[in-house]
Amino acid sequence: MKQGLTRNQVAWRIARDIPDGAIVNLGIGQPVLVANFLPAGREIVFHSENGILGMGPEPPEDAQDEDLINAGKQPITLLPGASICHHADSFAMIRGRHLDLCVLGAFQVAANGDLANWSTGAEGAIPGVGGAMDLAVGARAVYAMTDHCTRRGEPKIVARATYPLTGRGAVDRIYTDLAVIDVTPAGLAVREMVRGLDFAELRARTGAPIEPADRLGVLEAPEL
Amino acid sequence: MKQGLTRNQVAWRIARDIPDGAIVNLGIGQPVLVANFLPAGREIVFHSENGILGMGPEPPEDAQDEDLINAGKQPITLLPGASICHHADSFAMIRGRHLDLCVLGAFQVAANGDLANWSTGAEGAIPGVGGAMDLAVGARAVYAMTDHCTRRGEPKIVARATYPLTGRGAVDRIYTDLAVIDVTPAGLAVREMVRGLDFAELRARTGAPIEPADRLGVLEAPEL
Amino acid sequence: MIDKRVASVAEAVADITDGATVLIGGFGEAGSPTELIHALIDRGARGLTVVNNNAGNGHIGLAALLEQRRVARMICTYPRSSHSEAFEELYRAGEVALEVVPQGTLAERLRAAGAGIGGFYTPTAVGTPLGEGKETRTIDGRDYVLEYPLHADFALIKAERADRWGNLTYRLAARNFGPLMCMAAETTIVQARSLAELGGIDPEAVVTPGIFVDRVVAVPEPMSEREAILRGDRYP
Amino acid sequence: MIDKRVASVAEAVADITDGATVLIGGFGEAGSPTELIHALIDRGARGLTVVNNNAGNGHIGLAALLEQRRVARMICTYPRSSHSEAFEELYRAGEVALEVVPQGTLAERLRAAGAGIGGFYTPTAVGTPLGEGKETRTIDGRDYVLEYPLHADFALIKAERADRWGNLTYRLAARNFGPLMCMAAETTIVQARSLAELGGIDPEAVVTPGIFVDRVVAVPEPMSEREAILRGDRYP
Repeated sequence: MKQGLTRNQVAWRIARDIPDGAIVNLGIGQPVLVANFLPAGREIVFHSENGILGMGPEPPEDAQDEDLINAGKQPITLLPGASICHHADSFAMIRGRHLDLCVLGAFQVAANGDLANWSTGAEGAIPGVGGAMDLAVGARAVYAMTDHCTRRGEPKIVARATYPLTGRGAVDRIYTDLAVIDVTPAGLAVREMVRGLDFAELRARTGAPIEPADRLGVLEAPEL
Repeated sequence: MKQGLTRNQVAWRIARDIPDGAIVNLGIGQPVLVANFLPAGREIVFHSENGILGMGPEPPEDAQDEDLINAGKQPITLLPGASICHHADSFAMIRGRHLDLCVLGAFQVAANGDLANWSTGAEGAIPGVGGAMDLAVGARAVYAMTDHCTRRGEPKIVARATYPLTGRGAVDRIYTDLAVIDVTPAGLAVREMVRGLDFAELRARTGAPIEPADRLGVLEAPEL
Repeated sequence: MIDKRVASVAEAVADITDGATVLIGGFGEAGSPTELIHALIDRGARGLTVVNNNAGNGHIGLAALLEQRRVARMICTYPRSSHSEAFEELYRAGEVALEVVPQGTLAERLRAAGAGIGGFYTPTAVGTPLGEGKETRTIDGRDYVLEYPLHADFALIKAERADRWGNLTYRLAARNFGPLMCMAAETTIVQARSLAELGGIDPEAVVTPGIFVDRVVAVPEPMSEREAILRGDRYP
Repeated sequence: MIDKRVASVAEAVADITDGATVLIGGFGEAGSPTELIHALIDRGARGLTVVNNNAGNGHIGLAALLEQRRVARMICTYPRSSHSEAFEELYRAGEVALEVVPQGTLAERLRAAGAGIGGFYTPTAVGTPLGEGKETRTIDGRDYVLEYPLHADFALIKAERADRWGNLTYRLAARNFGPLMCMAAETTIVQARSLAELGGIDPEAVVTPGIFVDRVVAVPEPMSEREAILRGDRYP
């Protein structure tokens, strides 16, 4: 039995939590899926580290422009209201706490919000950080989007991160295929959990102490 | 007998030393006169602290524009090739050592190049510094343009500045109505002196030790 | 929907309260948000800390705000000018405090506030009274003083065009401190000569991206400071 | 007369010597000064320190410079990409050193170099391996690391339009690091798709003022990195 949400469904769930008018950066990888599921009627402004505010969707191949790409190096469009700036101004937006929200992938999220998403620290791997550390420290809210466990079943939500950190105490909320979890000063508080899982099972799959939030909802999403 | 140069003549003398292609900031007050005497055939770019590069002369009254003024709040024009930037970029040009030259007025210049030009330190005076401290520390070369002595006959070139400093060791060369003097690690070296003055007289009017440079020229200028 | 347009200058400044720190754009007569300042006078907030390059001219705008005794403290680079008698009188009477900051340092402190920089080392003012008491450091043989970001509650800015996302352009030398102050304030309030449709400003021509702007109000024919001073205008 | 135009890319890079630090603009396929890099390969300088957001793609431009063993050290934010095998091979073979810098810190270090800032405190990388060994400081309750300016000998930049004073515009997201690198290098060399008459660029539209530019060379039809990679192009 497939118990958890698909990545598209997690993206859909995150999209529901982005308020109208928010300025948002979607990290490279899974987080970019969030843009596909924005609820109708909300005007969301997407920021891309390479100097773009007001990024629109990928254009058809015959309308692509090499000078118009996002931080993931993918072709994009500009929406009416978009603006272009240089990298120092773009990261001023990030570091200066002007972004409402950033959604980042994660290797590990620790109980205190520590985020590891740039390096496994593996011997011989080629390091590369891009803008992740700036986003982790700068966005007003950081949502981590991640599978609850690795393919080998190891928890990605951990008591202490063992991978090299991207940012200390960076994450405000974690969205996984199994649950939505707030990082609070008192610890990890589960706001939503998928149907068919009991809290003990969720605990077993989580590498850090978790408690249900005051109101524990159901994490669900339409077929996507 | 009028012995020294007029302010216009000093401005003319300074203008002769500005090479073709130089990017120059002229401080508020006497230094702005320099722009009136540029030798023909030299293309000089004038910078103004309030975000203007490529400043042109004052326009006729009926062509003045309140949004086009210089750091002295006077109406200006833009030359072909001019650009507009904000204050942080404008002072990046200054502080980052991109200006070739700045000409500043002076209350005092000390033998070590210390410049005092923003405050007499008088009780009750209202302080105001503008961009003078940035220019003093940032321009690749700083020329001081000043009367050799105050109206009361006190030397403005001094062993140690007694007025509050604008910048330490800022001045590279001093142009007065009587002499052109280089500030060197070995002390003040007089490059040019007006006719009709002997070196002992110049010494008497100067509050710091001076020596003639290897070649002591005549400071002279046409009637202006 | 994102719509930062507000209907009036009064509405635009309605939440500026006593004791606020307010950045006011402009350099000389270029870029002064005079109508927003007058709305602030009408609003009545007192005990303000005001940041501007200068300290007002004549008896309108910032000078009028000062004359109405609303400003407890001025942070500026050069308070004196040919028409700065309003500030000068108050200063001599001890009714307004003054902090003088070198112009490039003021610009950089505003940018640092907007860019999330905790502090920076500048060579400006080293060895001068304005560098006194500041932490100093020698880096690669050059001396620097440590300066801190200058955050503010509000910014009042004059722009040329604006759209409903808050994207701005400025006219000529009226740009000056505008882009920096927009970044540095918690709430940035802009008067623009004209409002553009969304998409009506070329993305490459936007000088201040809307992310730095909170409210936009149209003031199609802003007062000329020069003419107001010549006429001897007073506000209110 | 000021005339920063040079006749060829070869002439533009003729004084780049062994061991130089070279900033190379561009982010992904947008803004790479590929023709200038190829001229640098022809020029023959070795032992270079190169700063770029990435570390080259395919076998042209920066990737080709790497493959020709001209680069001793890369400073970048993200060396890996779908076509970064040139760098990866050299790195694994120990033939090129790598310094990884967070992207915002790289941008800010370049700006600091251009703006005469001696150092700055950034919250980015605090508590991470990239913050290790750096001086830290708590300011107003937030932790920061001290970062220093990143000066360079040369910058190679791709612009859209340029005039003989060196004023530049950029096209869309090809702007990226260009304006910062122009400020940070001792000598800034620009390839522009077109040259404008002096006065042909609106003063308000200039993105990089000519003061930050030393040489301009026209490259009217710059190579498309994407197409070159699809074709499997190699340089030389």
